[in-house]
Amino acid sequence: MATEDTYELNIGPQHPSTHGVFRIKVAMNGETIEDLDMIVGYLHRSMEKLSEERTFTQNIPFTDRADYLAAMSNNLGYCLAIEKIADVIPPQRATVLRVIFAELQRIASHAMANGTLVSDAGAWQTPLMYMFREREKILDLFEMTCGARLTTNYMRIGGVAFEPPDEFYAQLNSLLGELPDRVDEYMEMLSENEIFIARTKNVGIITPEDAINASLSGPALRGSGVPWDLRKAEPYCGYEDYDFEIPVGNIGDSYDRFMVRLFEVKESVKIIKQALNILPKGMHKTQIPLALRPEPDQVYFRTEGPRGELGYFVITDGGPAPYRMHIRAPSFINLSLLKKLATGSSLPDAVVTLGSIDIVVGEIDR
Amino acid sequence: MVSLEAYLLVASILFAIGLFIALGKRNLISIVMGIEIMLNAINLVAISFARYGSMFDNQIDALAGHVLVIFILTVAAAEAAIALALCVLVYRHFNTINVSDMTS
Amino acid sequence: MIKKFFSNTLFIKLSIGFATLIFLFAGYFISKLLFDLSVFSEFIFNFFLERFSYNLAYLASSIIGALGIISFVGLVLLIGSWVERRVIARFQIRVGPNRVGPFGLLQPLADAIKLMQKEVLVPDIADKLLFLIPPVAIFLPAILAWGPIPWGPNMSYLDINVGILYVFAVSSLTVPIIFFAGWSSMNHYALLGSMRTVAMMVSYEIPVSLSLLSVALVTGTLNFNEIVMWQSNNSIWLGLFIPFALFTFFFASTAEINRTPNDIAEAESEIVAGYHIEYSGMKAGLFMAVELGNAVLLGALISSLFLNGWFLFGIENLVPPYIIFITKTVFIYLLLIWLRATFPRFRLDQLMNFAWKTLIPASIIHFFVVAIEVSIISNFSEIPYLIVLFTVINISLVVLLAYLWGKIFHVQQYQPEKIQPRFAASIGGLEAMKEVSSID
Amino acid sequence: MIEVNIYNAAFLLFSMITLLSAIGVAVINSLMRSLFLLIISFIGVASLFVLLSADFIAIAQLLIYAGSISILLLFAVMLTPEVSINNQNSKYFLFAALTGILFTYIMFLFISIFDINQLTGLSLDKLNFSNTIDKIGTLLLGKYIIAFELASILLLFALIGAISIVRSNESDFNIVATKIKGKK
Repeated sequence: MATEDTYELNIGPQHPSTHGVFRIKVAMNGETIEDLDMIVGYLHRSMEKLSEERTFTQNIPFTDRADYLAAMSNNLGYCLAIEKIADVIPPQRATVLRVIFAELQRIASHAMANGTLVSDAGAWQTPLMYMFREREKILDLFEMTCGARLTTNYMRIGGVAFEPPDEFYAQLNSLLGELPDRVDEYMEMLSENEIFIARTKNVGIITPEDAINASLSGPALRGSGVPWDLRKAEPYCGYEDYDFEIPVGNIGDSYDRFMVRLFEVKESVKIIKQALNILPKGMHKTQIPLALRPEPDQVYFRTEGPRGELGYFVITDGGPAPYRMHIRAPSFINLSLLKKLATGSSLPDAVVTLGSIDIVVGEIDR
Repeated sequence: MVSLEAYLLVASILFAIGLFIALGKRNLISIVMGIEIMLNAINLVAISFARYGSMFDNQIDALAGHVLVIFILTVAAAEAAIALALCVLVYRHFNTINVSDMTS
Repeated sequence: MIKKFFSNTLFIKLSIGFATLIFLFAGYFISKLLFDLSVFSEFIFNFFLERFSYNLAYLASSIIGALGIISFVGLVLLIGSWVERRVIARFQIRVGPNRVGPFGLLQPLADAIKLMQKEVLVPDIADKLLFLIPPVAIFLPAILAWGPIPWGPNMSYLDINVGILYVFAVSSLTVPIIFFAGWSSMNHYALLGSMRTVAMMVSYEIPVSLSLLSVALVTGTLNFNEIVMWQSNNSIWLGLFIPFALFTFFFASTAEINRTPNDIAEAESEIVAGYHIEYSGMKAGLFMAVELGNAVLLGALISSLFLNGWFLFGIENLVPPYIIFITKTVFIYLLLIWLRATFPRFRLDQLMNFAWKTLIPASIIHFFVVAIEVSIISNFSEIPYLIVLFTVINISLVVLLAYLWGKIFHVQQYQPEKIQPRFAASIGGLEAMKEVSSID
Repeated sequence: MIEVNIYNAAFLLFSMITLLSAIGVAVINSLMRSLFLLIISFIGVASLFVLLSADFIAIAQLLIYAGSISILLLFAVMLTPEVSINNQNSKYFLFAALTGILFTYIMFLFISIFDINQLTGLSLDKLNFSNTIDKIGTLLLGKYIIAFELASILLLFALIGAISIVRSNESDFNIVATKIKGKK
């Protein structure tokens, strides 16, 4: 890879801005990246193979560990896939609760993504800490409900595991009241900051054609100006009943991806408010057989996770465990464009681009 | 008070070392370094004569040696820039800056 | 009963009041006693001169003065890192170090002990000699540059006529040291960091020198004491008279000492730690200590060159002047911490462009403007308040130019409403996706 | 016999630093290490200038030699990688050493026959000036103004020349090279 004019540099597996154990082998000419190889697999835990040995319910904790920053969304995607293949219909209350938790998780995940992006651009962790403030409150809500902050394991096939306690709603309402102000605060702090604009504007531009050809999804796709959101395109969990907008970027640079995430937080707040209004009374879970044995079939179910299209492809053979399960990890697919984006750019720009694509290594390696 | 002799001694030894480096090294950059050391020795001589000279009537003339050193510094900076640019150019062409390799 | 009294809030208030009174009285007497520290060094000098030779007296007084400066710098390094971490923690809605000692004050000490216990790793392919020298050698310029700083009247260690040039020359010695640190590590990150440092420092030395040149031009001297005296004689702060020089010096110096927003030499998110990536234990700690010391040194330089040193509207007659000087220094240091806690980092090419295409031409033009003003002032010295007039003109010019610069170059280009995301509904919903052509 | 005082001790120390590090530059085989020693030698010479009460020149030496020319050398070394790291002697080094020793010997002879009594430096003490900067400035912009202007032009040309030499592409170089060969 390295030629006579270049030298080799290993970004990672231990590097502050690869967000985990992810390695990029770069051929550099001075400060310019000439060529790069992405090497994944340092966090591989072979979830997809392991899940063939466990029952459908036992597989839910694995999905927590795939995208460990968006455990709720991953739970949701998996449970919806299994419910579709096993013809389980969750009660209405469970569906609305799922929407609330998935959107809360989206806010938490976007806060983390934007905070680390600003840290990658060189801010000394102050915006990260600010964004952690909201994330902490959301994680508190998770802990109150299901006892865990990060690996929630909350969704079940046919509903959710627990009913949220009474004080949950009060705290959630106060959080929803202050979140739009917080988002405005970040916009004030960063979106008009000269240095931040200089670092992210026109850096790592993804054209809409490239984005679609590389099968990008999530904020990385919408930052390029392509209005594609599975919550609108293929609604699940009754998303068609909620009134919300899809923010899309202008030219597809890192700044646009950052701003799309900030705007999506506001939209998620709107969704949660509506969901709280229509939250019906009733059961939070249906009774399903202890060992669920769906008919031999295959299903691909996709949901809109915080990082994009999160798909679960499950094949069953009539047994209590999936015959084969595959996770379409949005980070992994979004990452595939990094080589094109970073080649020819400088090292700091590549770092910002990587941060704006927002990868989670647990999901890439599974 | 050290006498002028001591300074001249130090300067001449320094000059000799610079001469040895400039003549006896293979590397072009080393040769430039040797020349810089020689210029340093000359500066030392000029300044020590300016300090110990007794033929001056007024203050201005006593500092003529300092002015000489300033000009030497200027020339040294210019010379270093040009010489090192030439080194880089020679390296690009011959892929070496070894003097004895270039003659063959 | 007694126990109840001691837990009474009234008792606590009373004792706090007494303590404050005692503290004020003690502070008054101590400040009277320690008003001019140069008395002590003179006493030592005379003591040795009477009993021993001149040489010994000279040596003793110079060593004592150097020890004074070194102990101050050591104190700064000990408290400074605590201050920095604590203040940045406040910015980041955290508490900061609060476990070791009262308010966590002993945290730097604990850190130092921890760093000393750590193993010093030397890479196998490193140039061992050059690898081991820089962490120690980098202290030399950092300490030496404190020499001509005027702490108060009669209180500068090196009262030399080339003070500004001396500080400038000595601080330029850090460049090769940092380069050798990076090169000898035989690590690509370290090499990148050291080459970045060298390129940055060489570029930003020019604006620094030009701003210092305009200071020398206005005051007509290179001596720190005389610069401070000039400001108090003309009752104007140089930072107000030539605000652009202050800005240039401040910005370029942050680039020279690797502080945010210009800390690209050790950008931790890009090249991890830059030139000191391979250093471990106390050797890395030394590099960080020098960085902190340099930040405080920058504060001292700015407060003596631009903020009138130890003078503060007559307060210098009441409290010891060096206290005022240190207060100003700490103020600048806090400003640096504020910058560090707030801003992201520039990119290397952006900084280089700014230095060569904006800062250096602007500094040269500014230098000419200052030269014209100074010649006018010296030729019409009978007119009063000419300096004040030019101060007003200079400040308004700088503000106007900054406003115009922002107006022309950036705000137009990046108007917030133009670069904000749109909503999908406004561009036709999901149907708009079909307009994206040429899908293979 | 030389008197023991601060001045003499400082002279001994600084001249030892200068000479030993210069010898190190000549002896050590690693170019980077010899560059490091060269910087120390420059600093030693600057310290000797301080002893000779030339404060401005000492600072200028520090700025230009230790701060700038060393950086230029560093850049040159970094732009000519790998092959340039060694600092070995050429086959002429015996000849060079002989030349150096001969030169030193001749200088010894000169110094020994020099009538040193005229040059005591005491008369300069009588001139009694504390500040060399303004005097040097007066000289540079008065008596030596033409030389000063010429020096500035020389610097400018050197700057432009260095840039144009390094930036020139291979074909330009070939022209220059053929001209040089033709002269041979």
